[in-house]
Amino acid sequence: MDKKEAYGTIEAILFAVGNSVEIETIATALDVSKEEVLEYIDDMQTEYAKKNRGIQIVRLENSVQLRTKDDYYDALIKVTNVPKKQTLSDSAYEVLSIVAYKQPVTRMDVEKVRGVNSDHIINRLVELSLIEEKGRLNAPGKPIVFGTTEQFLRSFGVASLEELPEMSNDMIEEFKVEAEKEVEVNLKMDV
Amino acid sequence: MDKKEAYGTIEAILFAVGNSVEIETIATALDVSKEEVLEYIDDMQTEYAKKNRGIQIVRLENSVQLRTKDDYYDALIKVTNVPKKQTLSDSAYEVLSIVAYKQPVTRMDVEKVRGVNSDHIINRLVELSLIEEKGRLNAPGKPIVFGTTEQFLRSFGVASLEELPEMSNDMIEEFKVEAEKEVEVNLKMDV
Amino acid sequence: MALEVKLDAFEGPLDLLLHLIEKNKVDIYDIPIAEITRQYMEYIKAMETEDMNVMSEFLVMAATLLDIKCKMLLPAEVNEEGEEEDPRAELVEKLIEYKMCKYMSMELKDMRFDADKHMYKNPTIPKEVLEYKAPVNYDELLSDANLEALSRIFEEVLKRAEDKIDPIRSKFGEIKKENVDLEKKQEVVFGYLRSHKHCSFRNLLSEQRSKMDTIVTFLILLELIKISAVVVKQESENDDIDIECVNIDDNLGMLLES
Repeated sequence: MDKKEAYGTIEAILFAVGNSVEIETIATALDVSKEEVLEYIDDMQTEYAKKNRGIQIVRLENSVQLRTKDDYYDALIKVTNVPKKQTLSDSAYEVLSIVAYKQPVTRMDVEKVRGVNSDHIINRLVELSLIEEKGRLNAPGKPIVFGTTEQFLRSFGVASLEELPEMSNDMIEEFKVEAEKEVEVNLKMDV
Repeated sequence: MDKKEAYGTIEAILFAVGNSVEIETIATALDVSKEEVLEYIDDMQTEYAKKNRGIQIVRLENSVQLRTKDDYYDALIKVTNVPKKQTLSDSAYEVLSIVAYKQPVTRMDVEKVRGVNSDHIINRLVELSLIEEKGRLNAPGKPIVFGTTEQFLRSFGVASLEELPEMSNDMIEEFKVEAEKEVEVNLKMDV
Repeated sequence: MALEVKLDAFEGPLDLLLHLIEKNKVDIYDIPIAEITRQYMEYIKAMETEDMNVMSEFLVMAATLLDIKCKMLLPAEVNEEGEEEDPRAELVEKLIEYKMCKYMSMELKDMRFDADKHMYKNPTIPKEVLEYKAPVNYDELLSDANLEALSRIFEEVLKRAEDKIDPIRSKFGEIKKENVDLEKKQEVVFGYLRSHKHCSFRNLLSEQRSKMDTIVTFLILLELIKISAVVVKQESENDDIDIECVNIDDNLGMLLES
């Protein structure tokens, strides 16, 4: 198979499937190595970046998927029914960030950080496919552990968990100072 | 809007909608005339015809739609039809052996021997061309009778059904003794 | 004070703690728990509702603070490495973690806004591809089978079939359950007639489920006609039957006894 045919095949597959497709699946279908597929996809991404293309390839962990470029969002909303945006409450964002950064986490872990029972929010996030069960912890009661989903990556526009924003050291230091001060203030004895 | 941007927008729209989109809708979204849209689509069709593209624009009356090029169907089949390792279950072997030894048999015959409804397995064996319909029994309801196929002979490497191993004499003897014992028990009960 | 404020800003006890602490950050160096309690009560009053969730959250927070205060009063605990444990360390740790979580959740929120501008496509797999059926690989399918195995399986199946027959019970005749309980049915029909006095046969039947039910109901009606408990009228063939009850109570007792 020559390169151009490979591009065409990958485009055909990604278009028809619509959902994300694993690199490995594509490699099997093309009968080439995974490295070659990744190389092709790199080439294609460069090609898609041109102005006359309306779509792009997005990487999601070990899969790839086609999606529209955000430049065309305004034109698109004139034509298609934009899927209703699921709004999340601030507490849902809190739970989501705990799951994203500390996964795999149990319900208990989330509760410990937030100080309140968060089962309801966790269930809601599972319903929205933003988090999912990732097995059980080998601990008393065999609690379920949760992690983020591919939908999470899509919704937040990152290719992998590594791309999630990191806390800078300065930030952490600042929080530490703040927290210590606050605790200090509270512990002055004068009940 | 320059031409290239128009191409990109049209591609994004057709991609996101998936189904056919009316030329007029596109014209409205792009704020250009229908004639211009048709011109753009002509240009795009030429571009899509190249080998490195996996999709094509098809014209349907007053609409256009993006489709997978049929050249790539084979690759797509490899992605969507992940071949599962096919093996026969133990119960399928049971049904197959009953059909082989007692053919022609009805669904009812198989069920009587096995004690459970085996329709599903029978259908699966027919699908796999290991057994087939051999006509109907001249009995109430005219039930279909099944027998083994040529494929069955080929797969088991025999030229004809006569080559099926006979039941061992020991086995037959054993059944006989058992049956006699049971009859005896029954006779005693009758007295 | 609006209820929404409570939902967003005062979500959990740590949140509440943070909020109250931040309010006092500027000039008050030492805050007694009593003062926090007072402020909290004010807050509750301002809300004009006693929300059990908020109140219990406060109790958790207050208990945590008291716990730490107690630990401060007692001689310092020593951990395995022989270091003095600072009772505040745990709370500091938790606060940092919570602050980070808050911060990250804000970051996520921003990211989502941008990511929402992409659109994806539903699968449109061509019919030809969907309908494709892989050819059967018989070598793989029957890899572990041969004729001897097949005949062995057949013998096992037969043997099992023999074993399944219970030599004694298999000779017993079948006892079938009677589907309609006549006495119960009578009572149901009588009950209906008593409460309706005048009714149509079809309405009476609408309460019956099976064919058997319908037949038994009809037989009961015939019996009632016989003992003159009801009078029936039918205008023409296939018409509804009009049932009128005549001194039904006296007669029914008789019928039930018989």
